[in-house]
Amino acid sequence: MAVATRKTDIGPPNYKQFLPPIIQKNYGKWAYHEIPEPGVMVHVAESGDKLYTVRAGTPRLLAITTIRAFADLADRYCDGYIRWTSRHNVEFLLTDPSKIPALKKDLEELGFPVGGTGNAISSIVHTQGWVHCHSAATDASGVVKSLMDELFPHFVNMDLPAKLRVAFACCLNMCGAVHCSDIAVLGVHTRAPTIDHDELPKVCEVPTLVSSCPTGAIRPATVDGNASVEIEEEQCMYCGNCYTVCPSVKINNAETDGISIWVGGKVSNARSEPKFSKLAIPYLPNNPPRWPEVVEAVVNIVNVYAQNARKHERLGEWIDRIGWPRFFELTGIPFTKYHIDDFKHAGETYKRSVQLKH
Amino acid sequence: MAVATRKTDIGPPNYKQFLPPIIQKNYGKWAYHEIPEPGVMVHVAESGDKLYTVRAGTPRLLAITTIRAFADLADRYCDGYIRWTSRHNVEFLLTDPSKIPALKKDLEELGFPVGGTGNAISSIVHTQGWVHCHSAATDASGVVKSLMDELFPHFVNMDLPAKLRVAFACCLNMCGAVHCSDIAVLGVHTRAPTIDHDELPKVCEVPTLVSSCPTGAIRPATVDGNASVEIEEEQCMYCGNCYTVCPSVKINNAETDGISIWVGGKVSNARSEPKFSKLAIPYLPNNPPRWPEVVEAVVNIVNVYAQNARKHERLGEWIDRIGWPRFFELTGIPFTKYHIDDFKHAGETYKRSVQLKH
Amino acid sequence: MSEKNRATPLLDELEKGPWPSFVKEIKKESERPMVRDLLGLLERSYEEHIGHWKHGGLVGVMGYGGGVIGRYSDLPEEFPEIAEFHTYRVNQPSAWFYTSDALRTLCDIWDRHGSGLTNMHGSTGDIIFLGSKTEALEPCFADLTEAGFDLGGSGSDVRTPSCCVGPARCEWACYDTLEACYDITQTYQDELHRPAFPYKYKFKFAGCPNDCVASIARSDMSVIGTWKDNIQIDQEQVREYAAGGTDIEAEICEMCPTGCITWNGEQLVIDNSECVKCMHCINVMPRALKPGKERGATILIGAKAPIIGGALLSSVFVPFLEMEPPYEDLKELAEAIWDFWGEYGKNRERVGEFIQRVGLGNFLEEIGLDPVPEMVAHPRTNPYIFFDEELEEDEDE
Amino acid sequence: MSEKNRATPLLDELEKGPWPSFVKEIKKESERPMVRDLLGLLERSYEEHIGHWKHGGLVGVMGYGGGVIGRYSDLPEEFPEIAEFHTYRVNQPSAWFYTSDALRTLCDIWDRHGSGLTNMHGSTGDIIFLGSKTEALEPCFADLTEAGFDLGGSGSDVRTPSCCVGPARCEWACYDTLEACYDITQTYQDELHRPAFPYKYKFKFAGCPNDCVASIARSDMSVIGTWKDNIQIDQEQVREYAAGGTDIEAEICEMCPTGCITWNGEQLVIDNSECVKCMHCINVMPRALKPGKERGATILIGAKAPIIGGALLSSVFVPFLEMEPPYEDLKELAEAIWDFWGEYGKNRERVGEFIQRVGLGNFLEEIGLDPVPEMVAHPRTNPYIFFDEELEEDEDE
Ligand code: SRM
Ligand code: SRM
Ligand code: SRM
Ligand code: SRM
Ligand code: SF4
Ligand code: SF4
Ligand code: SF4
Ligand code: SF4
Ligand code: SF4
Ligand code: SF4
Ligand code: SF4
Ligand code: SF4
Repeated sequence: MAVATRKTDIGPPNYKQFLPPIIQKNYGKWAYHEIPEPGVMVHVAESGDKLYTVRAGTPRLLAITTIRAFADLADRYCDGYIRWTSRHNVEFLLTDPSKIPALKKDLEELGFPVGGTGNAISSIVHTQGWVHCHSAATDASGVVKSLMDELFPHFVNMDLPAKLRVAFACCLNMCGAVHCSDIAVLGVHTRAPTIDHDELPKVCEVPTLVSSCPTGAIRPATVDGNASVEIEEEQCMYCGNCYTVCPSVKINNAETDGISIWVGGKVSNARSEPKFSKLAIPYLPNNPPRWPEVVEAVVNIVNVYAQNARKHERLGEWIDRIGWPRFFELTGIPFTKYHIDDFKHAGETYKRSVQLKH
Repeated sequence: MAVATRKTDIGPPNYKQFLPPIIQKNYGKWAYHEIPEPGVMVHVAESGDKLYTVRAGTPRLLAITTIRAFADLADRYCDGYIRWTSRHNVEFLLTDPSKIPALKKDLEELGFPVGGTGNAISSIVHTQGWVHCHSAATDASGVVKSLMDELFPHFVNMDLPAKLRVAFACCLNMCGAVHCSDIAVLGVHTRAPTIDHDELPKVCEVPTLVSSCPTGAIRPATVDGNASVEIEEEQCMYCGNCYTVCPSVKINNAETDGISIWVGGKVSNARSEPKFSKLAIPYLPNNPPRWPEVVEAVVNIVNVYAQNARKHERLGEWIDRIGWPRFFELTGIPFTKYHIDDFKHAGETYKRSVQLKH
Repeated sequence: MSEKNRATPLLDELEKGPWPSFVKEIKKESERPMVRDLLGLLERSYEEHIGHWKHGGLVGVMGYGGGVIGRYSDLPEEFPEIAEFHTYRVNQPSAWFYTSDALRTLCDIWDRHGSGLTNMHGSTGDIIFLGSKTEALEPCFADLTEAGFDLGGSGSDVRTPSCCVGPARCEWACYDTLEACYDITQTYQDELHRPAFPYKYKFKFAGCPNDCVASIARSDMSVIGTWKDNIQIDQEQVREYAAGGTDIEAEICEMCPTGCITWNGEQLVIDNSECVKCMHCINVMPRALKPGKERGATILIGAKAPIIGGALLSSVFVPFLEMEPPYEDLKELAEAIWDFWGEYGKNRERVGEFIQRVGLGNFLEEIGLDPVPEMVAHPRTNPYIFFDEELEEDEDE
Repeated sequence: MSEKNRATPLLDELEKGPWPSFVKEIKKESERPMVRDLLGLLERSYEEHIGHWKHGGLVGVMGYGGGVIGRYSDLPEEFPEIAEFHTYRVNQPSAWFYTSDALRTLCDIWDRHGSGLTNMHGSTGDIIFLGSKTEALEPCFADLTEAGFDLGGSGSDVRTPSCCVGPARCEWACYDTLEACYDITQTYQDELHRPAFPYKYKFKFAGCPNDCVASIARSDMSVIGTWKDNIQIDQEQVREYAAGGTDIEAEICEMCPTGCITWNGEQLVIDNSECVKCMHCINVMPRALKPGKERGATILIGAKAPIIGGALLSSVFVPFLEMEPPYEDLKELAEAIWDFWGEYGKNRERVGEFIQRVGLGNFLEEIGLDPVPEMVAHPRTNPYIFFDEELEEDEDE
């Protein structure tokens, strides 16, 4: 095999070469779209041309075997044109609607469900978890799989009041848009790290470690004659930054790591302004392989929302209308002191009016 | 004259002895009220009894001569029963409506206008100013008098979209509810204090002085051999706390003290939740005896509001509806960097959506 | 100085115009040398654009720590009569009701001992006697208390409580504001007169959510009337408002913050489960609508002016409390707060700031109040939760 | 380890159920020893409830500072094949369009050099090649670049920009998101590959306020399409929606955030001067309504996840900017920001946090942008204004 010529700073390939001819022709000249059935969209151009999109869910973690199979399907149905969405669904771009049923069948046989459009639950944006990340308080793919198995009907149907975006992140870094999702599932460490004082002096630099802590909880200390550190537990909020710079400071904890649930965030500017997700459940245990407590909690929230919200009302908009007291009442989730903000701008979240429902 | 017997901790006299018989009878049993004309209210009891109130504006600073005159009027028209309101208007409590015209005439002859009810501008809640307070950046009574002379038609009529509460405070301590008023007029110091280094060591304690500064801008320093202090001007936000504990640190400044204007606050829970006032004009000069720039600015805001707001819409509610960009446009007030918050929770005030009118 | 007629051309400008003039008021008492000096000093401020007062040291009456504000002129030579010019804060009767006799008694006392100038009233609610020499403080106090009046608060104590006119004249009062204000004032005479707190603590009592004493903006403990059950509707009267020109759809239905009112031209229907007791509909149609019958108050804590951390509005502590004498629940709450804040509050730290520093969740735990969602506008958005050791057990219950 | 078939009973549970299984995906590549070790390690995590990875030291390709995330197992003896298990971030084409050929090229390269496992795509938008040994990094990079692909960002650099499908398939795109994303990516290749900033800097391009790339939540510079003129209405189509069952009053008029739409059963009237371009009405009736014709974008700055000061959404910097190649205004703004933040930003301080620290007003002054009221939700409420020396002059203009 010839040695490849190494180049730098060439950037990604120009997208234009990947656009199907119908898109090249109608670029920027689309008139409207419709969603004839779940997972299938038709975009109609001003020219009258029609582009059909078939969207399928994926676990995001894809084997090249699967990607090659997708490539084959693209060749078979869409002259090789394919794309992914911002929520890692795969989309096949067709011009001939008669091919849609066969494509759907092939996809479903391969194990990839068609859906995720309109007022559905689309794929869960998520992160690495135990598959690849060092700070993960839980696994990502396993929780997502467990959730989507139960939420599946909402992926292949469009029966919710509005779009419902679920996101997952395995630690407070929140890779993704967990902080602005209708329902966010977030791995949390709940205890200060433990320190391996024997190993630490050998593998870490104390000053770097001390300065890695955002709350100043880490102080140099001599332990058994070795230069090590100690952690002021009262000051630690379990962010794991210290573990990132020093593997001897262990944030991961099999007993106490777990999962929190957040609700009511959104990103779009439609109707209401973008919103952060707010804490619904501070802690649920890590219970692989199926995380039943987490799945049950999320399904419950989805169901209560689905039964109570008005058409077009996102989860956070529904809660804003009914008020948080009623959200807790309807879902049966207990309200605790953990729900009350005590961080920097905490005072801004207190209820400063008597507009209450009694 | 006999020497009075000194008592302590007796508290105020019991209010019951001051309630007119019609109130004692119908206490807690009022059915409804009406405002037949500006400054006159009738409260109808479930029993059918009618209590008439005539409200008159005062400058709040009252000579005992005036109070005695009010007492005489009370005797003449209301069996001696009289009260003040939470905005220092005086109220005469009548049972016989036929006496109202005469009372009004007497009041107006004494120089006290009847009004302040309903959708009016009531008296300006205000503070001490140069009449009595050491931290005042401007006078209180003079500014209020200058304003009310111009806003007068809105006191004696009820021609505004809603109540419009104007408040005044002479320094950042904001004695009153300036921070939650439709229009707030606030005296501001705009420079760090100057220090009388000769006098300071004689009259002040340096440690007390240093610890009085909320921003830590004051540090001990030796000046010309004397133990004094220096002020880090970049850290000072002109609160005047230091002057309160040490008269040698002079916050008052004839050249640079002035007045700022704030708008859109409210206290009631009606329709919208209570709101803080927001900065409209950061600085206007101190221009006694009539403060024409301040009067003009306030009258302009009142006029623009009166012309544009919907019925029942408080000033802040109107702005919330039209948006701040349009408020600045309609009033012609320039928007500057001073309007952008840079204090503790500043980030919470940035516009974090694309919901904009273009 | 103190000559009879120092010219005050700038102040004289402020005798003109339709609004009653404070300059005229001051001049009404200008037979007193003290008041002539005040006019002189004030004219000077108008000329120079600067105040001429200094903050006082400790002045007051024996046995009390509060009630008098010491004030000194910085031009004592020129204006000797007001070298000392303190104010008395005299505790007003509930809702500022007086008889002409009571007023005359007050005037007579102030005539004997001070400047003859007052503020009716100070922003906290007191009767302000404006301008007294140090030597006059004690005799004036003796006269006042003999006449049945006492001083209000100042310094780090309970401040003079105040209340709206409430049931005395208002059809919307959801509890007896005058009685509650009086009872609390009497119960806490010691706390009011002898500063022992980290900072001031203000009570204000408003009979309904209109909050006519601005309690939510200006008091550490805001007691605001409200109700639990349905708004009382007189449909006949609603129709009369409609007939009389009220645009019920635009003025009522569309302005209801929760949109829970409908009107079909005949009947006004309120979905009371959605109503947030804002008062708007009731305010617009007082003859037709009334608060419900199951009445009480919402207790909120922590309002203050901006110094130093920024202004605060009070926030909900008890969503609904019945307000019957002797107001035991309210007093228990106040005292629990004082205990904790008294011990851990910093000097000059208002309770609203203290709560933010220690965290509302922790604060509630310390004073023994259960967290409820009504206390927050929304739950936290940041993930910085400090978990207790016993977390898992908590969740298991 | 690395034996062919270590039992994975816990993971096997996750092969069941209707949703596609990541375990099945991993197993598809399990002829590779690396992947067998991954399965083993992951099963171990499932047994023990704990992860087994450590953060990497500096690994990467020559001349680049970003694009590779170093990762090491903490059980290297047991799972030697994944003792090193780095990820490549390969810069995706705009809007994730591919041809089957391009996909096969990528698969072939990853087949040769790594685990055969990918993420399509990472949360920032990259093609993620998941699991590579250190020795494979350089040859893989050579293959990738020869095939026309390059690495994306990591560390304190410009991160891989991404964009919504925009004009390629969406009728609402107010500017060309794909071209803007491509142009910016190409212009800033150096900034993308060689970390020189205080921290990461992300660009995201959304064609309209629906923001289908979550740019307002996840990018330091959010470019969100919008328009200035009137929403285009096809009344005929509105009537068809109404006939087809859309409740225009409830679903459109009442849900418009500014209430600026009226419908009389025949005509839909929008008061465009009040419209805040939220997209709702257009979203509900795509055949009837369209954004206006005078199109551009709002530029917002500063979104980020919560570490450390709490999450931020981007905030408005330029209310309306025309978005035509070569995007000079946008680049000028980005570069002015980088200059100031680059000089004064602290290590690991995102630009959104930096702005809050120095104050938005000061920040604007430094980068030479005039303050406009669109930048704030509301003006300040606190009185702590730091006045410049030249205040009076300012006010006089
Ligand atoms: C394909 C994709 C863009 C891309 O470049 O990949 C896309 C495509 C479309 N979006 Fe989106 N959106 C896509 C992610 C998003 C996101 C980002 C996200 O989810 O992380 C958002 C913001 C979500 C949020 O607010 O939290 C988003 C908020 C919207 C909205 C606003 C929904 C709302 O009412 O708040 C619309 C309008 C609508 O659907 O009515 C919309 C509408 C659309 C339309 C109808 C636009 C069009 O005319 O083509 C497209 C089909 C929507 C559908 O799936 O029903 N799209 N859309 C993304 C598909 C993700 C997926 O696979 O599920
Ligand atoms: C007398 C007084 C209470 C007292 O104990 O002294 C009082 C008395 C009444 N208030 Fe008030 N309010 C009084 C201060 C206030 C305040 C406090 C303040 O201004 O500092 C507020 C809060 C203002 C704010 O939100 O910033 C206040 C907010 C209201 C409201 C709500 C207005 C709104 O729409 O936001 C109403 C309802 C209404 O008028 O429709 C109201 C209604 C009333 C009614 C109609 C109640 C009644 O049925 O008797 C009384 C006559 C109102 C009028 O003047 O038109 N009262 N009212 C106070 C008179 C002040 C004055 O002399 O002008
Ligand atoms: C007299 C009065 C203003 C008036 O003209 O009505 C007043 C006057 C002073 N206030 Fe006040 N405050 C007065 C009501 C208020 C109010 C309104 C209220 O109580 O409803 C507030 C806002 C609410 C609050 O408590 O936050 C208020 C917030 C302040 C503050 C800021 C406190 C804070 O926590 O932010 C200070 C500064 C301080 O305490 O050092 C202050 C300090 C002062 C001092 C004692 C100045 C000082 O530092 O020595 C003033 C004495 C002036 C003088 O020459 O007599 N005054 N002060 C009011 C008391 C009269 C009365 O007893 O009825
Ligand atoms: C791979 C990816 C998650 C994924 O599975 O998709 C990821 C993975 C990591 N992120 Fe992230 N982030 C990824 C997108 C994001 C996003 C979303 C985005 O870019 O749209 C965010 C939130 C937006 C933002 O930038 O704030 C994000 C916020 C963070 C943060 C918090 C930054 C902050 O300012 O709050 C960290 C912590 C840090 O930088 O040290 C972080 C750090 C990390 C590190 C490098 C952990 C570390 O400290 O070493 C993770 C490496 C995991 C691994 O094993 O490979 N990651 N990270 C995403 C990048 C893939 C790609 O290039 O396409
Ligand atoms: S969220 Fe945390 S644990 Fe998960 S991939 Fe990002 S940095 Fe790693
Ligand atoms: S987990 Fe975070 S807060 Fe705790 S010690 Fe480590 S760096 Fe500090
Ligand atoms: S506002 Fe300031 S200057 Fe005015 S009375 Fe209060 S403390 Fe004194
Ligand atoms: S005015 Fe306030 S901030 Fe300035 S030095 Fe004095 S105490 Fe400090
Ligand atoms: S607060 Fe309510 S009860 Fe009290 S006077 Fe005002 S309207 Fe009446
Ligand atoms: S009180 Fe307010 S919330 Fe309740 S029905 Fe009336 S207007 Fe609506
Ligand atoms: S952001 Fe707007 S333009 Fe882009 S895909 Fe979504 S709806 Fe279309
Ligand atoms: S885009 Fe939004 S704000 Fe504008 S008219 Fe439509 S719904 Fe109303």
